[in-house]
This record gives sequence, C-alpha cells and structure tokens, in this order.
Amino acid sequence: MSKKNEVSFFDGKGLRNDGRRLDELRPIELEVGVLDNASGSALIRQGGNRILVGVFGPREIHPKHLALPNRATLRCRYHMAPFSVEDRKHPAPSRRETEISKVIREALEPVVFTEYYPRTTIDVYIEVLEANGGTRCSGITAASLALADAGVPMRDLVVACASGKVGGKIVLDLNDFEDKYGEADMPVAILPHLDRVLLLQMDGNLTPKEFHEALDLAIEGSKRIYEMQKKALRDSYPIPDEPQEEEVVEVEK
Amino acid sequence: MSKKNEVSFFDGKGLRNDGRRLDELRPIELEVGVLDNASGSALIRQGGNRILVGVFGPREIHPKHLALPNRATLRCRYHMAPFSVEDRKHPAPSRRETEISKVIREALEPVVFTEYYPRTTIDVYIEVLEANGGTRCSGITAASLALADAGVPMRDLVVACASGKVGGKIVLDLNDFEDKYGEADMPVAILPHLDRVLLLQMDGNLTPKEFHEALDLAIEGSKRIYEMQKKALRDSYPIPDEPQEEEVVEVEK
Amino acid sequence: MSKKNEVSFFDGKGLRNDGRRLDELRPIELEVGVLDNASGSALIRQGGNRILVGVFGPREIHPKHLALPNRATLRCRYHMAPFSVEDRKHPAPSRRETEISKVIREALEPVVFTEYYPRTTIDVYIEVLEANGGTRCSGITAASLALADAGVPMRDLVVACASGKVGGKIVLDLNDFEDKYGEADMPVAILPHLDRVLLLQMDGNLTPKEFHEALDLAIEGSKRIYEMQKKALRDSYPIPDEPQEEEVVEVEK
Amino acid sequence: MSVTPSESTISSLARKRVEELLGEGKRLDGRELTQCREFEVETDLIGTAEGSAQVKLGKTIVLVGIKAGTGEPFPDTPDQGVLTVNAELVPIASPNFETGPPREGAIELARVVDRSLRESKIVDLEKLCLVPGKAVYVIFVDIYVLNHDGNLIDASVLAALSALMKTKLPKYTAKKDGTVTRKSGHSELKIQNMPISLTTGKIGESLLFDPSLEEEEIMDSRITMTFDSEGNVRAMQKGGHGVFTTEELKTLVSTAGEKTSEIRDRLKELIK
Amino acid sequence: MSVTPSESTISSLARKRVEELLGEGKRLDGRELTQCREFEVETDLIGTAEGSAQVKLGKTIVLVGIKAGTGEPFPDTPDQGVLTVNAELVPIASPNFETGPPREGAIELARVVDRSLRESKIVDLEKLCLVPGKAVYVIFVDIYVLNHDGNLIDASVLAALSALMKTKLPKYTAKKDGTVTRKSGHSELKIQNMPISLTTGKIGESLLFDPSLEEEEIMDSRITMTFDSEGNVRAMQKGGHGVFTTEELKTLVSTAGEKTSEIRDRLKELIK
Amino acid sequence: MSVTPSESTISSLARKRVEELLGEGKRLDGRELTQCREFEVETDLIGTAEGSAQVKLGKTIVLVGIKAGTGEPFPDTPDQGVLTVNAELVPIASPNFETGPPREGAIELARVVDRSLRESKIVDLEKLCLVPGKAVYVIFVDIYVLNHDGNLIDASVLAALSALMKTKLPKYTAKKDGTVTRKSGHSELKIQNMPISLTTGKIGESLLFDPSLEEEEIMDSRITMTFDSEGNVRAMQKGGHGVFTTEELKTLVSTAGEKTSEIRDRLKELIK
Repeated sequence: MSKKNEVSFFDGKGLRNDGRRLDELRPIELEVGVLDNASGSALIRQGGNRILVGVFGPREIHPKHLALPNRATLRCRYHMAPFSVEDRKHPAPSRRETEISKVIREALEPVVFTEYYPRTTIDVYIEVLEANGGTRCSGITAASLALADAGVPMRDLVVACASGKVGGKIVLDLNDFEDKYGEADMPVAILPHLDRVLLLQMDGNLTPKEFHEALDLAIEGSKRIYEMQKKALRDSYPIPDEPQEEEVVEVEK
Repeated sequence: MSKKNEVSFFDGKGLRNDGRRLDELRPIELEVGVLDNASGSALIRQGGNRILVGVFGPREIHPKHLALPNRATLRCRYHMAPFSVEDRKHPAPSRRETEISKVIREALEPVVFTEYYPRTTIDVYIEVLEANGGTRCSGITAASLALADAGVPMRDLVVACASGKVGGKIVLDLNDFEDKYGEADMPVAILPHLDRVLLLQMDGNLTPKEFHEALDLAIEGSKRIYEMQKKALRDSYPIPDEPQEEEVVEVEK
Repeated sequence: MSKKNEVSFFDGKGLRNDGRRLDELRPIELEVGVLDNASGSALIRQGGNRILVGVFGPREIHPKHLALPNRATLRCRYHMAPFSVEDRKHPAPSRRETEISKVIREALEPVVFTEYYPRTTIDVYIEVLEANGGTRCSGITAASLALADAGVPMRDLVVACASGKVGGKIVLDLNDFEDKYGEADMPVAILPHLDRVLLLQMDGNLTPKEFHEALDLAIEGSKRIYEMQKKALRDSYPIPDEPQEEEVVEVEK
Repeated sequence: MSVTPSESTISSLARKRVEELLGEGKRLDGRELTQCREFEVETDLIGTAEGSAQVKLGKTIVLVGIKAGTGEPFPDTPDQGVLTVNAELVPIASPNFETGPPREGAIELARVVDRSLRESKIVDLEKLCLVPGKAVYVIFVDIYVLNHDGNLIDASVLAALSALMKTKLPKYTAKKDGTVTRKSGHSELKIQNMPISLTTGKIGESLLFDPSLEEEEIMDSRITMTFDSEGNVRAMQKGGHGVFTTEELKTLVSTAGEKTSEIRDRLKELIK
Repeated sequence: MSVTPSESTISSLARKRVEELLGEGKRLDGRELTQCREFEVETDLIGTAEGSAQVKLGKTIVLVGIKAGTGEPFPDTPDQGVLTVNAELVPIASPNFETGPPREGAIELARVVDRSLRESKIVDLEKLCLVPGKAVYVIFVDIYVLNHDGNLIDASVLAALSALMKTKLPKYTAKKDGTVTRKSGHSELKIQNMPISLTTGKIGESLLFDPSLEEEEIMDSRITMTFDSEGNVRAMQKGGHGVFTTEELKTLVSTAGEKTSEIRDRLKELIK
Repeated sequence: MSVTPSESTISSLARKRVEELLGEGKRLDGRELTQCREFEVETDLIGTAEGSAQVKLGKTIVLVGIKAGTGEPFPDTPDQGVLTVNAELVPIASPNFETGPPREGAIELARVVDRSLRESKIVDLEKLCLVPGKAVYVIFVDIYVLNHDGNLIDASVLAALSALMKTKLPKYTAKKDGTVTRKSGHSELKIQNMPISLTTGKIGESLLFDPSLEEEEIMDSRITMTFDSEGNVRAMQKGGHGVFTTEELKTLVSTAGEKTSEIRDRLKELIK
C-alpha cells in the first residue's frame, strides 16, 4: 500500500474509479454446484475476481498421522492461477498464499461442525482464476457456499468483505487499484446472524475512529452478500413441495 | 526439431553425415553383467551414446505403501550424467527426464512377469553417460538386457530403435544432428517376436504414408538389434554342455 | 585458503593481527543453561564467535523408522544465522553446513553413552549467531556443555580447537582473517583426559613435521579450554554441601 | 523415478462388463467406438490473461490462460520468441489430484501439448523476436484442469489452441541494447496452423476414441496423434501399460486424421 | 495447504482451571488481564550485522539481525529501497519447532512483522535509493526466535524496531549505470516511526494482553494490533480458530492503543 | 541435520572374525594392512566431456567427467576461474544408494575431493581468468560413482586428477565488456600438482589402508590424508564414530605419505 500523490480516487461526482458509491459492492455473481467431481463447489465473480472453490469430504485422510481423534481435520488451500494476475505468478506456493490459506482456514474452523466427523478430513480448495483485489474475501464467500453444497453441516454461512480507506474516505469492497494506492485495506469475515468476526486483517493507516467506521461498513456489506449467498443456495436447491418464490431458477450445473 | 535451410543431411553419394545409408544402424556394442552390486546390468554403446543400466530386485520396497498386492512394482529412472551433453546438465531431474522415465516404464510393464513377485519392487536405473541422439531407445535396449541379466522373467526381450525423416527421406536410428535439424523423430519400442509396439512417440512432420514407412523401418531396425541382444546374452552366458557356436567368447565381467 | 602476497600476519613484535601470541587462545566466555525450553543449553563467545547450543532429549523420535534398537540416535545440526556472516547467508542449509553437521555428530558419537537410551533421540542444535573463524570448534565446545547441562551421560567433555599455519608459523585458534589468508587450518576435537582425537580436518599446506607440531598445539589449546568448560559447569551447578570455591558465582539462567 | 501406480479400484467384474459391451461395439455412455464427446469453448473469460479459453469436453473442463511478456531468448535460438507450456492438475478437478509440485502425469500432459503446438509451428517464433539475442516475446501457456472426466490431452490441446487464437500481444518498443518499454495497444497473435489431437484408448482388442474417465481407469493403453491443418502427423504419444499392433497404428493414422479434421471444423465454427 | 494442527496436550481440566481464574480476573502467572510482561532489550550484540537487538519478553527471547547491502529495486518501485523480513523458528527455541523450510507459523510471523514495519513507514524507502531502477539499498530483517514462551509477534516487532533503530548503513558510491562500490564509513538508518504491536488472546470470554505460551496453548483466538507513534492503527491480524465480537474489537482498539504507547515510552528509555 | 545411520546388518560374530584376522595382520581379501588394491585408469571415454577418466580401484568404479565453459567469477575472487566439484552416488552403484538430492555422504565426498584438488593448487585459477571480474573459465568436476566397493574418496581423487590431466579447454575470444565467443580449437589444461589421497580405516586397534566395503561396514573410523607431489599434507578428513590416538595420526602421516608417492608414480605410468 504505497500512496502516490498523483492518484485520484474519485470523479467529479464523488464516484469511485469503477463508478461505485463509497458503500457500494462490486457486482457479484454466485453459482453453486459447478464442478462434477468435487463433493461441493461454487463459483464467485465479484468485480474482476473469478474464483472457483471445490470441497472434498468428509473423507479419509492421508497421511494418517494428520487424523484428529475427536474432530475432522480442516485443510485449506488458497491458490492463484499463473494467469490470474498482471505479471504471471509462478506455480509454486508463495508466502502470501501460505498466510492466506491459514487465515481462511482459521475463519472456517469455528463454523464447521467438525466434531461430527472425527478422523476424517474436509478439504477446501480455493482457485483464484482472475484477481482484482479482495480475493481472500471473495474466496471465503464462495468457500462457504461450496461447503454448503457438499452438505457439510455449519453453524451459519460465512461471508467476507473488505472495507478500507482511499482518498481519505472509508469505502467498501476495494478493488485492486484502491487496494494498491489507497490508505488502508481491511478484510473481514463474519458469521452473519451471530455477528462474530472470524477473520480480521488490516494494513495501512486508520485512526481508531476510522477503524470503528470501517468495521461497521465491512459488516454491513457482508450482510448484503449473505443475502446473495442464501439466494444462490435456494436457486441451486429449489424445494419443490413448498410454494416456490418467483425468482427461483434452475441453476446450470 | 527446427529445420534450418542451410542444413545438408547427405553427401554426394547420398550417405548420411556419419557415412551411413538411410536404413543403416549406428555401430552398436552390447555388454552384459558389467556392474558388481546390481542384480543385473548392461552397457550399450550406440554411435555416440554410452548408457549403463543397473537393475535391482525383485526386492523389498520402501516406502511400503508403494507395494502392490498382486504384482511387483516397477520403478524406472532415466537419468543423464551432467557431462553427458554439450552444455552441462544440472543434476536435478528435468521434466524431460521425468517424461522419459514414464514412457520407458510403460514400455517395460507389459514384458515383465510382475505377477510372479507380489509386494516387491524391480528397479531399473538407466544412466546416460554420453548422449548423441536416441538415448531413450538405446536405454530400453540395454534395460532389457539388464533385466535378463538379473534373472527377471520376461515374455521376450524389449528392443527399441527410432526412425524419422531428414532431408525429405525416411531414415533409421537418427543421431543427435539429424534429430535436431531433421523433420521428424519417432522412437519405437517393440516386443520383437510378437510384433507389438510398447513405446511410440513422434514429433515433427510426417504424412500418414510416411508414418507407415517410418514405422516399418523402425521395426525392421529393432529386429536387427534384437539379434545383437540375443548374441550379447549368449556371449555372457555360454552354455557349456551344448556344442558352442564359434562366435561365443567370454565377456569381460 | 588463498595466500595473498600483500597480507601480513604479524606486527613488529611478532604478535598476531588481534594482538595474540602464536599459541594464545582468543578470549573465551562460556555460559551454561541459558535457554528455558531446551533440555540443556550453552552459549560460547570465542573472539568474534557467538554460538548458542540447545540440546533436546533423550526424547521420542519422529519419524519412528529412525529409532535404533540398541542405542539412542544422535541428531546434530550446525546452522548459521543469516546475519552471522559478512554477506547475508541464505536460510537454506548449505553443503558446508551439511558437512559440518556430519563431522560434529561423528565427534560426539563416541562420547555420549547412547546405549543407555535405546529407541530415543538426542538432538543437538548449534546456532551460529556470529561467526569469525573456527565456529565448528567453538560449536563443539559449547555442544558438550549443553549435553552436560541436559544431564546426558558422557565419557568426558569434548573440547575442540583449531591450529594452523599463517605467515610460515604454526599458530593456535585461527580467527577468520588467518583462516582465509593463512596457509593451513586444522580443526581438532578431543576427549581430553583420554587423549583421543574425535574430529580432525585440515586444509592448506603442512609438512609432516608441521603437522606434528600443529596437532600438539591444538591438543594443548583444547586442554586449556577444557579447564574453562569445567569451571563453567561448576559455576552453573554450585555444590552447596562442599566448601565452595571463591570464584563460584550464580550464573544467570 | 516413475513408479507403477496402484491399481484402480474397479473390479474385474466391471471390466468384464465393459469388455462385453465393447464386443458389441457399445460404450458405457452410449457412444460409438469412434465417436468423440461434444465439446464447448468459451474464450476471453480471464481479463488478466492475454488470451484464455475454457473447453468442456463432456464433463472434462480445462481452462487455459495465456500470459505474454518479454524476456531473453534461449542462447541456441537467439532470434526466436519463447513458448512455454505448463500444466497444473489442481485438486478441485479430481479426488485423486493432490497439491504439490507437478507429477509425471501433469508433466507428460504439458509436454505432449507443447509438442503438438510447437511441432505444428502454430506460431512463427521468429516473428516474436524483438531484438535478436537480447529481447523476445515470452508466451506462457498455462493449462489448468478444472474437472477431470477423461482425455485431458485432447481437451488441453483444444483449449490451448483456442486461447492462442484469441491472444492479443501487448506492444513494446525495443532498443538495440535489449531495453524494452511497453507502449499502448495490442496486436493479434498470428496463428499459422490448427493442431488437433485425438486420443484413442485400447481395452482388450477394442479401440475407442476420446476415452472417458471410466474407460481410462480400465484401459490398457492409449495413443495420442496430433494432426495439423493439412492432415499430417505432428506428434504422437503412446501411454499406458499395454501394447498396440502395427496394423492398429497404421489404421488409426487414417481414421484419426479424418476425425481431427471434423473437430477442427467444429472448433472454427465455435470460435470464429 | 493449511491444516488444522493437532490439539495441544493440555487437559480440559487444566483449561477449566484457567477459565475459573480468568473469571476472577486472574492469570496463571499472577498478571492482570491487561498487564504485559516486562521486557529487556540488548542491542548491537552481533558484530557481523549492521544492526541487532535481542528482546526478552518474559522468558520469550527473540534476536533480530539486520543485514544491509545493495541490489536491484523491484520493477514496480524503481526508486525505492528493498526491505525484507524473514523469520526462523529455530529448533533450540521450543521442543515443537523443527528444522526445515519455514512453515505457516513462521511465515505468518514474518509477514505480520513486515506489515507492521512497512505500513507505519518506519523507514523512508525512497531515501534508500542509490540509482533509480538500477541500485538501491537492500535491508534484510532476520527474526531469530531463541526461546518461545508465547507472543512471538510482539517480541519480534520490538526486536525488529530496536535493531533498525541501531542500524548503521554502509556507505556506497554509485555510478549512473548502477555500478556500486563500497566506500568507508557508515551512516545511521533514519527511523521515522516507532510501530508497536499488542497481541490480545481470548480464552472463553476473557481478553488478555501479551499471552504466555501456557495461555496460547488453550486460547481460542488472538488479535494483533500495531499502532504507530501517533496512536493510529497500521496493521491487524486475527489468528486462531475462535471469534471476536465487534464490541470486543472496538474496545480493544482503545485500550491496546494506550498500552502500546506505554510500551513505546519504555522502549525509548531502554535504548536511547 | 546429520543423523546416526542405522547399523550395518553385519553380525558381531562377523566383526569378531575380522578382528581376529586383523590381530594376525591379515585382511578378508588377503591384503596386508598397508596394502592398497590395484587400480586401473581409462581416460577420454566420454566424448561430450572436456575431460574424463574412469578408475577401478578393486571393484569400486568411479567415473569423472569434466565440463568446461565460461561464466562470471565470484565477487571476492574476480581474477580467478571457478572450479566446482560435485558428486552423485547414483543408485546403480549400490543397493543402498537412492535417487534424490545428494545426502551428507555425497556432499562430504565432493567436499573432501574439492579440498584435495583446491588446496594443492592443482590448477592455477588465475590462469583461467578471461576478463577480470567479468568472464572466467568455469570447470565442473562431476564425480559419478558407478560401483561401490569401498573407499570412494581415494578412487574419486584419482579419477578427478586423471580427468583433469586429460582435459582440453575450449578456446574463447573475450571482449573487455565480458562478451565471450567460442573460437576453434582447444588448449591443454595445465596441471601443476598431483594430489593423491590415502584413506585409512580403523577396526579395533588395527589401521588398514584403502578399506574395502566389507571393512567399511564394520570399521570404527577413517582418516583421509591428501598429499601433494612434494609429500606435504594438503587436506585431511576424519570420519566415522570412532577415535584416533595422536600417535596413530603422527605415524600415519609418514607411512601414508610414502604410500601416496607410490600411487602417484603408478598413476603417471598408467596415463602418461
């Protein structure tokens, strides 16, 4: 996050470089059940992000010494395709990917009823196919849908959204340009109906007051995405014996 | 295989750059039982190729999870010495070596009676000490002798020879220069008395008709090498109670 | 060891570049029990060397196939901190570190009563925090104290010191400058009261006679360090029911 | 080191049933022996890539992204651009794929696709030279397998070809000393050939085109043949622990050549 | 791939006892919930480093060594020096640390320290440029954990800050073409901010500053907040498999900010 | 990390028998204690190498190939060529060798051979400089062990020396800026010393020259001493978990020195 003096973040009308208002999310499309071999899967497109998540398990774990006697092991990999970024990414895992895999796993741990499946593993593979800022949040949002699609019991859906500060203002859901040149970026993941924070990272510069504001905004934005998640699941699993809501359409699988 | 316009492959008499006719093999020397510690071994010199093969096993397999309940595991490594090529090769295995190890293993799989030795491994180590084109074929020819020397029961000897196209003509047993600058190279391995193809790779440019011609030539060349293989084995294991053929000589071991 | 013509090793009085006489050790400080989590530990400062050694065990060994049925496994790592040398050292283990780990382990093997602890491991971690020549010897001297601090039974303390040849003279305990530009360096480790050589390496140029002289000097120097080792242990473990010697002070732990 | 893989868990009974079906010229999914699965192509779906295509061949899904930049040429081809093919079998694609460095399967896949493209001279590498010996275009073809339902090679060749056909090269100005600076705009990457591969599986004595995963798990061997736009063979690769007769191979060169011609026509329709 | 670690061996009984204590506002080592352990700093103890500091936070010992040299800048920041943070959890520090390449714990530690330093602009990277695009200062911050008794992040930030404050840069003359030669002498590395992190552990409903190893082994989660000299937040990192409420986080930003201010004052006293 | 190897499977009974034999001054293969095995040398057998030699010492076979090219010098020795020694214990040589990166045994072997060559100044590295600081000859000495029957160090030193004695350097023209182009022809690499190593094994109280594999498997320790053409010591390396007395070492320096002189004379005969 290096602030350049020449950078301007807002147009004459106070709109952001991609035409959004300060508290506006990027356009989001969610699709559930997009892969055949995975136990569960989801695709998220959020602005310029395109991320595919596949979940396998609960299944037998190899090597066996990773098995836990009283719960399922959770394994999580956040991984970027070589062509997902401007300069080709080398296929070997970077330190950044290793850290993000860890914080995502830790965000999912409190949500999954791992105690139902002792000695097994639940594997969450997050493949970033195209990246344009905020991929860890998009990845968590999709991972949660993929877990639901796999039938893994969870306390609630997990949903994530970043807030931050650009050009002196607190904004929602930063894109890559805002992340790079803005003053602060703060990814947040929450359990929406319990209002619990599962992931929180921040880098940049915020006063304590700005932090309060940014946290509230990230949670508010997350809740909006939560509604989209629920709709995506409903669309994917239409319940025939209940009167169907109008917007339910058969999702391409 | 990049064709250069200036390259000439034949002299005034239509002979190749090393003096051979189109369907002529490079000079081949085969020696069996050249290493003390290996269960079986063979050395092949074919033109500028010098390749040593050692076979170990059937023996216990480590790690044990590689053991197969109803057959022996076959393990095969094709490996080039750093000094075997013009520009020193780094000792770490290259992608090329990995692929060649696989196709050689797959060429040997149908030949070995692996079902006689369940839960064991038979290890085939091919060390290319000097390379001058067609090393995978020379390696297979020698590996088959080393397996025989180790007493591993086989359906037949495996023998391999490349054919290809240089200067518009179908030729046998390409050397490095012909492989690099010619139009096509096609390594073939066969079970000679059953006329079965165990390995087939090709890169370059052949019409379907040229492919037929090249395949026939590679098989014909392989069968000539097969005779040399059998002689090398006879030389190495003279049978004293039968009237010995004249050419049987004691091989240096 | 490349001799430069311009290099001068002695001043007008015949003293070495750090003011020492030919047979003089660098100043040595030894501290025992400096780490909390290790079973035993020691810090050595010898001239510009600062080396920390931690010993763990005897303890369970992982992976289990390294367990030996009739003795403890000894594992030893000599490792340099990135900032311990003039040009930052990459954290990955170098070939030099691998070799030194081996010769140090082999120097400790004859000394530890490994037969008392079958199927366990004793791990010796030598961390070079600052290096100025002769670190393998300093490391051994400290490792021996750390083993004693861990309560691992030993036949005797091990002690090490290099001798060598600089500017045509046999000298004791070479510093980095003398090691780099001098004519020979010879690290030696011994069992002092049995007069046995546990480690011996040499590179440079010595006549057989000079070798005799250098070996005697290294052993003589080692024995002086041995006295310091014993004092460091006494200081660290004051025996209250015996009349304490005056110099016994409580060591900071 | 290449190691015999552990056997698939399919019972010999299942295999027997498949062989009986094949004896009658039928396949598990109802296809004829020489019938390939339908395929779809979607291009330009990755904004960060200079070219991209996703191919669905039955339920097999392969995504290829092209990254193009500049770099130094190889010393032995100072006047040629660099084309590199890489394949990742990412673990979302199959319960049997694992994380970690590429294994022999991924390496073989990448190398067969590489040869199919390279030997057919799909791009003129000499046109990708900026300053001889100093600066050339470097093009990465990254194969990303998203769902594995058999025949990854053919799906990958299709996706790589489609992605390259849609690739736009960033423009550069280059100084004699090899210094390169980006200038605005893109130019199309010119494709001079359309290599299409066809993989044939062998189960018992039956030869079947475009094997599905179910078929791959019991098949004895496979042979991949890549044909160029003129119907000539540019690359071949036999795989598996079984054998082919010379007659089988000679016959295949004709039938497979025709089939790839149909596939090429279909692809042209799909991504014109 | 990140994997659920195997559980600590502490019995649920032990955990219950700790929770009871915490219910009464007490901790195992007698501290109050918002009380950090005392720390000591020793600087300039590594002669081969351009800067060094060893911090003892309770029984946790972290040594940081700074190596400074020259190298090429990153292509996207041609006029800035390079600052790199690396952490090694060497096996002398804990029976649970192992030899081998850094694992996710060490990587997270290095990256959180890196962000704490970088985001607070502890050094002006533009002042570390020698020849734009060609030669810049390259500064390695190597974190070496010598004894692990909990809260490695805060101890490492303290040690890294202290070491940088004592760092002396070797002087160089640089030619336009990027050729650099060492000249005699050193200059002080100018520090323009003093970032201090505070890590808070959560056990049940209790929040406790500067958790010890005993506490870490049973805590549900942790949150690290790094404050600059003005009391603003520069970096945050939540860890662990538990959760925080928004109220907890908002309250913490205030109390932690004050606490880091005290720590900063104490550090100034110690290494002035 | 160096780890105690698992014990050889030789029974203590076998060891006892060997010790008894040694007590009578006899060895398993009938040699005297200070008798080395006969050796043969074949040179120039690898056409792609700039120099090569295969040494058979008893049944131990070591092949050394020399590759010579050009590259940059090390920053601290800008006017010296680069000599690099590498060893591979390829798995054909012994049922106990494995594929994979070199382990401590191979690394120790390479480093002891390296020191034997380097410390005796076998080649004048300054004569291998083309353009100071920019371009020098880079010589790779690759040790390839083909059959392991004991005493790899001595066989490798012999093979490396022989290969270097037969090495022909390709000629280059070099410009001031370090640009190097191959010109036709070769020149002989000038050897200015002939280092010979002798390794002595110790079993119980007996010292035996040139231990065979059978002896290595039960011996307590070994000491390698490398002597130059003048009879001076250039390198030493003790190995194994046993000890030597100072008297043993002092005596060995004399007897081993004489023995290496005989070996050197024999080598001169073989490859003149």
